[in-house]
Amino acid sequence: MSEIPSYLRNGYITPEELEKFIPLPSEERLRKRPVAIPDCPQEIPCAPCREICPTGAISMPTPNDLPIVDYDKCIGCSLCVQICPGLAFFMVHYVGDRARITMPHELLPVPEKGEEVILLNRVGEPVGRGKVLTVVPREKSKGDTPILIVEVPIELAWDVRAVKVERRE
Amino acid sequence: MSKIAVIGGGVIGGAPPHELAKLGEEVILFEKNYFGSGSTFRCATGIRAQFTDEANIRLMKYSVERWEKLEEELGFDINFKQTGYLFLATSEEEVEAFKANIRLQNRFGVPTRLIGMDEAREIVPILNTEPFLAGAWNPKDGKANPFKTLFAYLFRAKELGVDAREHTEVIGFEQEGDAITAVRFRSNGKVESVRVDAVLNAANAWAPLINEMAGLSRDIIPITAYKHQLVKTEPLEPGQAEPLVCPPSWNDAYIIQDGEDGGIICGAGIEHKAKGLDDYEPTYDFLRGVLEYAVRIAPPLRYAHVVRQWAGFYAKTPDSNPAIGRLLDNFYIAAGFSGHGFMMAPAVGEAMAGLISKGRSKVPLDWEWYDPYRFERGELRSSAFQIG
Amino acid sequence: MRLTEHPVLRFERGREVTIYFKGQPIRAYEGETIATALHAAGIRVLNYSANEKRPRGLFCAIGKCSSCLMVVNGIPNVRTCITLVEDGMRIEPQHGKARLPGEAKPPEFKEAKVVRADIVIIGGGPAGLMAAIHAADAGASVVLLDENPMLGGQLVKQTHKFFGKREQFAGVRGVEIAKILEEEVRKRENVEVFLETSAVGIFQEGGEKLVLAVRNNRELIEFRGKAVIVATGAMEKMIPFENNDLPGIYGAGAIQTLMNTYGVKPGDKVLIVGAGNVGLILAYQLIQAGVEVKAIVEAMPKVGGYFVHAAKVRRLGVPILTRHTILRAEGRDKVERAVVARLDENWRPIPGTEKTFEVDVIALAVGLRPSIELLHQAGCQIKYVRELSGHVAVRDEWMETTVRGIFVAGDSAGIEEATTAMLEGKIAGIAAALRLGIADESWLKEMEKAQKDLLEFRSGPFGRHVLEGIKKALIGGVASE
Amino acid sequence: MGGKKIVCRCNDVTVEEVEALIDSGVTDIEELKRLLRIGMGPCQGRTCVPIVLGILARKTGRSQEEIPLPKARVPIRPVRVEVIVGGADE
Repeated sequence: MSEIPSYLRNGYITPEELEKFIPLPSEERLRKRPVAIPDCPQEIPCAPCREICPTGAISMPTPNDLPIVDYDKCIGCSLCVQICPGLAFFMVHYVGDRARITMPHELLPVPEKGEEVILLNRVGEPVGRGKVLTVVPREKSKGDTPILIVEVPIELAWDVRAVKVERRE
Repeated sequence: MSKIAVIGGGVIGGAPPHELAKLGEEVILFEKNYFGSGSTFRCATGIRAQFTDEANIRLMKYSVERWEKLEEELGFDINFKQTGYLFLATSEEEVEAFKANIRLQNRFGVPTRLIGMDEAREIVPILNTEPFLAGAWNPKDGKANPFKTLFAYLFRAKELGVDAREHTEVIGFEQEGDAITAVRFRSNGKVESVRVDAVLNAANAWAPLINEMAGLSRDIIPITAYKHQLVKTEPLEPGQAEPLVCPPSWNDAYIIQDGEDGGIICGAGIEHKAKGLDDYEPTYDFLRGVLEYAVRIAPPLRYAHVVRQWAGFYAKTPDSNPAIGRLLDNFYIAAGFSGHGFMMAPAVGEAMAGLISKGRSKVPLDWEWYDPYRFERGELRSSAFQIG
Repeated sequence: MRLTEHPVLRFERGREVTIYFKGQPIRAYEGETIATALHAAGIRVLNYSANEKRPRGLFCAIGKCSSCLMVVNGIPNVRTCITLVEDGMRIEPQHGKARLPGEAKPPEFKEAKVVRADIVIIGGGPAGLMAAIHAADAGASVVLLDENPMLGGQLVKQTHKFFGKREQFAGVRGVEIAKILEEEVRKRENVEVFLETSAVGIFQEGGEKLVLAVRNNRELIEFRGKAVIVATGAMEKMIPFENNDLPGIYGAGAIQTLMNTYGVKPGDKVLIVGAGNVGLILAYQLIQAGVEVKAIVEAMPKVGGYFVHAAKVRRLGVPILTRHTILRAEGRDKVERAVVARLDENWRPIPGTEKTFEVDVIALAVGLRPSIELLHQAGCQIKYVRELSGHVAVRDEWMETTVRGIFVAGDSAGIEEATTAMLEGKIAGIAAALRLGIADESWLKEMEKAQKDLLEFRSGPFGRHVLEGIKKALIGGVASE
Repeated sequence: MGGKKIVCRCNDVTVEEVEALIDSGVTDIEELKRLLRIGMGPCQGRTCVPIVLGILARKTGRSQEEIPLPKARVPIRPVRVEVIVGGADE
């Protein structure tokens, strides 16, 4: 049973484990401009990210191969985040002591630009608060999925993968 | 003690081993498929003494008496219920015919009587009284669960040491002169043989194949498999159509509520000659045809749901009476029951055991009437009434 | 309990009507089923079982399990999960086996309506729709029947986007794919669609295949064609555990139907059994509908579905307890609690590891199996193939079964994905038209392309497992172990 | 209500009843079906038959491939009698 990778035992993947499958960008690259990172360690038959990428940055010889992003070619357009059926693409961008995380958000309510939201880590624990910088609503998304850019403390850049929107009625 | 092979694991083959074991015989029972897979598990569950000739009336009167005690004797719930048979007349001529049958049945102690439609409606609350003039009603007729009956016999037989084998096909005999000395059989692809002192062919529709193995002509007892079908509804509350209800002039159509789950079983004489001994394919004409009759017998049935349709064989002889008796020195037959095997099994099982073990039986079975060689002699009996 | 807003779906309800449950008025909407309306009103116990009089509620929601039988307007044994509401309907719970009404007029015998076409396609899900489109384009006249009031099969309940390649609708939500395919089918004049029409049997009559069907639970129709494509999808598996028949325990598909088709919340707090794709997707859909998912338990030591589906619900706070099973449901007339426990290496619950979840819904997502009843009844050779999740019809590369003229496609040929169902449907549709001599040879290429696409889709670890199964299911294929 | 593990909802058959009958020597699926009436209720075996096949395989050490599936019968879903007769829409 020991050959079962821990991401399949747990249902989430740590950045350290992810890096065994998919090389992660350098800090320098992360500071340059937003960069797409697939949390996609498993060979499944799926190719829309490669097909939609305008710069051909994603290599994937067959749909069952893992998406490997050429971080130099990636222009940070977020189309892969919008289209990914597994909601497994994110973008990370370091800006000063903050990080901007681009993530899909298919729940209600959709936060508004400028709204403060609760930041959730990979297992749904609240780890802090952050600000929504950008909202691409469903109708503008190329993949029918609303996406958010959320500003988070830089040390949480690799933890935060969802947000919870609070609304008082 | 002799060793007796019984071929055919339906109820006609399933009853004799128990009876033979009681007489101290050693028995080996062969079924090529699973027990009951031929005709027994496909039958409509009915048991009646309302026949139209002396031989069948007397045999069935005795059989019903055995049925009454069978549950206790076998120590197994077989769900035998005396819920009666109700035949319905649609014309004055039929009423007269019913009266004649009733007189004959009464003469041998079968308590059938003619009833009016009001009483009929009390017995069958969903009955359509309009098309019918009168009913022939025998409250002593009934029904039982075919699966449980066969298993009750087999469980008891096994306790008495019977070697009952399913998925075991008889493929031939070894003979000295006419006498069968051994049975060859195949199981899991392996061929074996067993020495025996006597053989009973209880294979019903398949009986001609067994006769042939014994060196007889297949046609010595001309048995033809007719596909008889049934349609059954979902389970319903008991008490709505407990007796077998049949207007014979409507193509022998009938309904009967299953004594176990309460589903209503619908049958009719819409028959097709089977294309082969594996042709159990239900047909579309039957599905619609039988229900057309059923809703006229019991209109509220229109609101019940059909859950299945299936087919089994009436292994019919030219006169629709079975062939029961000795064919060769130590080769016996009880087959060709033409749809009546289940109800006759307790009597026939006991009679065959007596015949094979002792050469006689106290069962009032008219050996002459059921003589297997009658077809060869061109002597046909009056056709037995074929329902349920 | 009715949903008014949803991040993906829009609910359009019909005219408001009133139905009566035990004499009490209940609000309902035309176009929804009786069981849905009762559920929205908080009614969970629909009947008391045939023998033991155990309370039973909605379970499968697709008219298959018999758990929702009720007395409607005096008529017993009505499957309320597939019977639509009508204004003024009187509904009573059924207590055990039913009594028929005492009086009735015998119905008149009528000839059935006859509909003829080259190809009869049974099932309007992804496989059936693609089969219809391609058989029609290849020149065949087609009838397509489906038991639901809408086309699309399970696609209409799927809020998630599909995998595969974009030409195979990857990145498009199931519910949208259904619309696209339906539009394609409706465009074609040589496809006639019959909804709310259940095929109940296939008979061979001379050279013709007779598909006997019932429309609207009222009308008998004889569909007569030269070929039949069976694309009847799948049905959910059940597992035995204590009180597994308690109202509030549903098949995952039933919850999807309630929630995504009719916009009714199944409950407030849910435990999901099974972390395959269905369980994972269901968890996400429940969260989308504003329902709390307490946990997902999975007997295997790992997530069985796609990792990305698991990650989606994990980051929203849903625990996935692998190597756990459900021991029992508790509650008087409906689920109030679920007790789970950890399993040891031999799949036995470890004493002392029990955990209790306060939930009002237990969702069973323990796997699907192919719906093969029609194929089996029609005489097609059936074989158990573990990799395809159950019994399937033996067939050739063209998806033709051992009964000439009967084809199979989609989940009814083996549990896989909507994407592969669509490709198989395309193959079966073209193959049937080719076999009947209707399609010209150019279609052979089109079919071969679909076969190639299938092979590519199946080249990963998930697909390789399926391919092993298909080898066993092929006519003359490898023997099972 | 007791903690029953229901195999067949139509006839309230439990896991224990199936196992007991198998233990008594009945190991043919067709016989189990008839003696327990599994697969014979209004759901026509959709729910129970796969479970029983699983129990049978486990208890007898046979693989599921070796156990024949009981035949599916017309109609494969319950149909009201009046519909078959043709007069349901009166």
